[in-house]
Amino acid sequence: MAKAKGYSDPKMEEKLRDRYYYRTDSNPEFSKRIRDISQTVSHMCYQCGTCTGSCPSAPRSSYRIRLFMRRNVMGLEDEALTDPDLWLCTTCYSCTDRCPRDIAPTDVIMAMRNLAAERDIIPVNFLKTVQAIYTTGHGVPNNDVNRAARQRLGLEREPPTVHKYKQYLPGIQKILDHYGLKARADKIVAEAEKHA
Amino acid sequence: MAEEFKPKILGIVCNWCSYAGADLAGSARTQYPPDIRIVRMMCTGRLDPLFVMKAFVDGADGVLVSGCHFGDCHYLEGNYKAAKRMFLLKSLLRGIGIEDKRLRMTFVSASEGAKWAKVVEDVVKTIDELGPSPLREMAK
Amino acid sequence: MREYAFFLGCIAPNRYPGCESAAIRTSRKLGIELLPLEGASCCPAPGAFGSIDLKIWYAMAARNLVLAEKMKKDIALLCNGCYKSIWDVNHKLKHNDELRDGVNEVLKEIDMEFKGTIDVWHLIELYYDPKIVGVDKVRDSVVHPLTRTRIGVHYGCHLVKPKKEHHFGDSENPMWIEELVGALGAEPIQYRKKMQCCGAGGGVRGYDIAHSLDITNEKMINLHEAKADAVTEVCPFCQLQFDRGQIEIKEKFGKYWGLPVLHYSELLGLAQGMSPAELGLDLHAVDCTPFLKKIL
Amino acid sequence: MVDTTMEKNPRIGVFICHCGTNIAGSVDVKGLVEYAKTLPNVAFATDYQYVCSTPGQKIITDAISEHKLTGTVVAACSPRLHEPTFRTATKEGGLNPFRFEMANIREQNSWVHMHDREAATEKAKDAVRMAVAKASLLQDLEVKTVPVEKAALIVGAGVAGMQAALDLGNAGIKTYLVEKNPTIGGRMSQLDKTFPTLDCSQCILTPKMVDVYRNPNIELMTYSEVEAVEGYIGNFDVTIRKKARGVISMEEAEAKGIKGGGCNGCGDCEPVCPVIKPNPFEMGMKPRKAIYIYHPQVVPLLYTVDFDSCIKCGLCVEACGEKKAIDLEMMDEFVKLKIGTVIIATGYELFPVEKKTEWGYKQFDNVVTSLEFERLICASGPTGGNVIRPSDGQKPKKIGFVLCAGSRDNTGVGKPYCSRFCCMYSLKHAHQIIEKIPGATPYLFYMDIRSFGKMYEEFYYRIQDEGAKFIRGRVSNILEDPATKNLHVYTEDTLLGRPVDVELDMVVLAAAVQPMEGADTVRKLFGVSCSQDGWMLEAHPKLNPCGTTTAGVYLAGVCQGPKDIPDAVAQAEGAASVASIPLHRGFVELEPYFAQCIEEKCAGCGMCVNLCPYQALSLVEKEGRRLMQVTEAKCKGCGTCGGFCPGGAIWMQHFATPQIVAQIDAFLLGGEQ
Repeated sequence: MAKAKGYSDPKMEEKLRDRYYYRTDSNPEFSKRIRDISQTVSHMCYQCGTCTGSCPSAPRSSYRIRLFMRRNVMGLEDEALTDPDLWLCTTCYSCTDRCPRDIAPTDVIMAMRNLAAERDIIPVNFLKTVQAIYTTGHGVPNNDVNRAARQRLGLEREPPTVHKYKQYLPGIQKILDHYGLKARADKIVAEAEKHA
Repeated sequence: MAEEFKPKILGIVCNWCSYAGADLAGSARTQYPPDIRIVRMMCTGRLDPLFVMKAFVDGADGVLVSGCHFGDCHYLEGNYKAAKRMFLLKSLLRGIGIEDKRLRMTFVSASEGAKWAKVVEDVVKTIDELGPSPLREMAK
Repeated sequence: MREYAFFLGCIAPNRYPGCESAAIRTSRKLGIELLPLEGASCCPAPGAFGSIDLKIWYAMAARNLVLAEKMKKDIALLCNGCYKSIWDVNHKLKHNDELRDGVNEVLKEIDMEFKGTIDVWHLIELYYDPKIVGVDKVRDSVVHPLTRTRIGVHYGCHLVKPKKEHHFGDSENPMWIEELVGALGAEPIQYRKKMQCCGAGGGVRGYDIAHSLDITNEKMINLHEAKADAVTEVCPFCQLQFDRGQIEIKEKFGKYWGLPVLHYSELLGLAQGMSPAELGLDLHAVDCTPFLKKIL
Repeated sequence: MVDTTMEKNPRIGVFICHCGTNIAGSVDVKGLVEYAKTLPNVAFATDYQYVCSTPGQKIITDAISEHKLTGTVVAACSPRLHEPTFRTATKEGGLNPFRFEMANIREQNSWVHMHDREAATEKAKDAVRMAVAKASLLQDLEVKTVPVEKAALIVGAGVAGMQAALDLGNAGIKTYLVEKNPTIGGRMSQLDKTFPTLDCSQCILTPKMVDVYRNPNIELMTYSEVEAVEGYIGNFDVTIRKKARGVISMEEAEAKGIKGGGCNGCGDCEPVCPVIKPNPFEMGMKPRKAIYIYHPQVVPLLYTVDFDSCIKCGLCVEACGEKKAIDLEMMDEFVKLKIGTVIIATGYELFPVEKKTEWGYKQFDNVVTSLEFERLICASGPTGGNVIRPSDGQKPKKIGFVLCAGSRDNTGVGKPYCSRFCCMYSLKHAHQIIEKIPGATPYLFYMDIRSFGKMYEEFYYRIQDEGAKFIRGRVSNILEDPATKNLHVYTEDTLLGRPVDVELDMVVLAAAVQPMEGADTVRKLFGVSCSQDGWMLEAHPKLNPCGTTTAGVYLAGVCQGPKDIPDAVAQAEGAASVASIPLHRGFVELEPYFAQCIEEKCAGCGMCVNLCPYQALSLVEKEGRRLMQVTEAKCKGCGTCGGFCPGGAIWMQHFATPQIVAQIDAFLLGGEQ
């Protein structure tokens, strides 16, 4: 994975990239951290492919959950965390239900996403949900059309959640701030929008 | 129109190796041409030259003798004895105007089912190429 | 009357308010009083928050749980996504001291503490449970049977899967929601890949909408093949994906299925005699009229 | 006096088997029955679904009396399968069992011409016609019974041979256990731990070795080899070569009148010996002297002089002193044994994996075989159980295990078969290095993990859990870094779909196994066949896995094919059980296919006498002329004499010339013309 070869054409550089698996690529700690976060025996995968066979995303993309399980076992951290396919898991848990080794591959994917997020690799849509919750307490907040509809149905315009009881919002924000999530989200989203 | 040539081939095989090998070809469902009929003996050492000559006189187009590999004979050395007789028989056949390729000896062990099928295929091919035995033609 | 703290989540109150009102009114007829859980937030979305940092997910969900603990009421909810967050986090925190201590450390900053004193239920399981409601009682509440309708059931993933952690039994071909649909007088039908995901979860809807809709489209093909008049689910997020998704499928792939999508509370509301207007069915993206014509 | 008379008016019954659809699927059975009815001498013909079934056999027995049959023909499977069954049925019907002939229309017909019904039916008709022709000429024959010598011989004293010997010895049978090495124990004694239980191999084996040594019915013959075999089941005459050991035991010394003498294993001789050789027990990784024992637990505890390297300096004799145990002039001795049944348990050795040059064994210091690794990790081994790199004595941290090293290889260099236990011992090796070297990582390069035995898959799970790395890909080659002597292992991680270059400290090749050197000689001495892959051939892979085609000779352990210890021991117990049957019965029945002399035709030329491989024929003086005479007990019925006799004076019972000629004539002359 390493070893840039110095071609000026990035397509050529990618095509002729050294694909050997070197010790330098792999991080044995990666697998351990995955195990800690996912709370599943992620290292026990024997690569049967049941997961990929169960996966609703696999037949319509290059996403192979088995491959991520393999990268986990071999400690191929960079490869796993920078692969855009990582975000195609719908977390349907079909693989988890059928895994013969009793591993929860879905939770392994979630753990990998957590580790990717540590490196600020997070798709923007995830962060926009964070921002919405920070400002309103809801990932999908109320709007005027809906307020009108609610009224029509005999409900209060604002649901009896943090929407109505706004005194709870600071508490929510405090939790998110505890992790510095809002600041990170703002930063990453701003950067992405700058590039777009 | 000439009738299609269906060769008549006699196989003389020993009980311990080639017959068992032929059985194994069956168990493995290895398909081969159906033009051979088998006479089983305990050992190819039993091969009396008379049997081969009788077969050709009766109109056989070919004779296959098949036994154990050298050194693996169930009776130590019967197959050597049979092999020796093959030289005699082949020269006799040539003497009376029969191509000596019509007589063949092979060594097929009990574990060589696939080889047995190959041997039969090969023998049938040889006889097919040679056509009917001259003796059979004469008898007509 | 059994009383529960009603956890609304986001999509039901803010996109399909008919679900919310239907749930409250139909449950009442079945002996369940749903009380407002004041100050509840987003569960938070398991795909989005779980992916970013599970610790934040635990803490945010725990805050909602503590609100109910303070009410001394079990939580009832009507969304599989909420179920995943609220049920799972409640379960995990109850059984993992280390996790709980970590969460409580954060909650302390807002003067809260997770104690683990309540349970979390999906409304549909309360309906099915003979000790609470039961299929017979549901059937008895029907005044307007939904006869002559063929309804496909979409269980959704986070309710039954992973089966080992949850308590709904087999996740390959469960039939219990079909029983509840049958109790309404409708014909529950079987279709290919019934248990396949709606396509929205895990943040995929936001990350790659075409990919997500392609999964939805497969569901639509299969439901169409089985000649479904409508599909019912127990998750407003699945409902959003199926309902608005069909409009998006039309825009992106050019195929319009027009299959009505109804939350089970809405179906139950219809069967108990609520009008389509009372259920806000006009708020659905896909026109429910063809289905309603069949039953009215 | 030989009886050559044959039935004048034969009445043959023909029974054609459907064998479900096995035969009927490819042969027109009904048509075949109708055809059989038209054949000369056929008095009755019928068909049945399964003739070998009880009702099927009853059809035969009933038909014999009802139709006054003189012979029976069953057209069904191979006679090698059901000939005994139908002979019994024929006998129960009141006929001599040898008046039965079988036509093979399954293995050699319906199964090999599955899609040519017409040709298969034609072939079946010919086969039935030939069988009827022979059956018409069959005679009554009497089975011969011969007594059995109540003694067993076991060749090879590895764990299989030892187990078989113990079973037979404990059953009260005199058992000779012959071992070519100076000690018993075999391969298992070289192993450190056994999978999946991780029992110490020596610890569980040594008590067995002692039991063998102490068993009063077992006569241990170490440092000995089978030299010659004559005779047949129940009556083998076996010659054993007792190789000159150069050392006498205490018993032998006492017999010689040397009081308190003989080797007591004190080892005083060893340090004084000036000759140093590699110890084969330690795979050459530890030295031994010209006078040596393999290891401290040898049974019997007797030193051995390696006369190939001994310089006869006499220092050891001096050191031995009054015990007078060492005799540097000793010669090989030959012992003749009378044996009833034989078990062969010659075991295996590793395939010379250096032939697969791409893996660099014997080129690179740090590439070792699995057996070398066993010794390296064994506490009693050359390093005292410290795994070290051969190149520099350092502890390896990353060790590669190359599975299928020479197995599943169709190049002709390696072996086409699966060696069956390499997966499991490699898993065990992986476990051992994790356990013994803190921080070490084993890398297993595999194609499939075949963990088929009881608790094996669980063991695989455990090793994976312990942190072994599994890379699914066959190692393409291994290169050495000349500076560090580290090894670069190349393969494809087929699961990632990318090439792999892993730098390792040491590589262990799980080499394929092959039959033990010299096993072929033993095999041929006893007339046992071998399978395509060189392992000894069992009589039937499923139903007679311990027997061979030579009556009275049985197989145990890896000599028959790769097996792990439980399978080898199980087969040894099976072999001991079948080998004991004739010994307990006390007699065996011989098929009466003997040669007989037709005296009026015999010219007394004596050419047949030398042809017989069993010395069963001799010339005798009778009524003033020389005649050949057959010793029936020695004749095995091969017919080599009968095939040669220029005067046609030899009558091969059941394969007599008129019977065979009738078959040939029936085939070629009795057809549709």
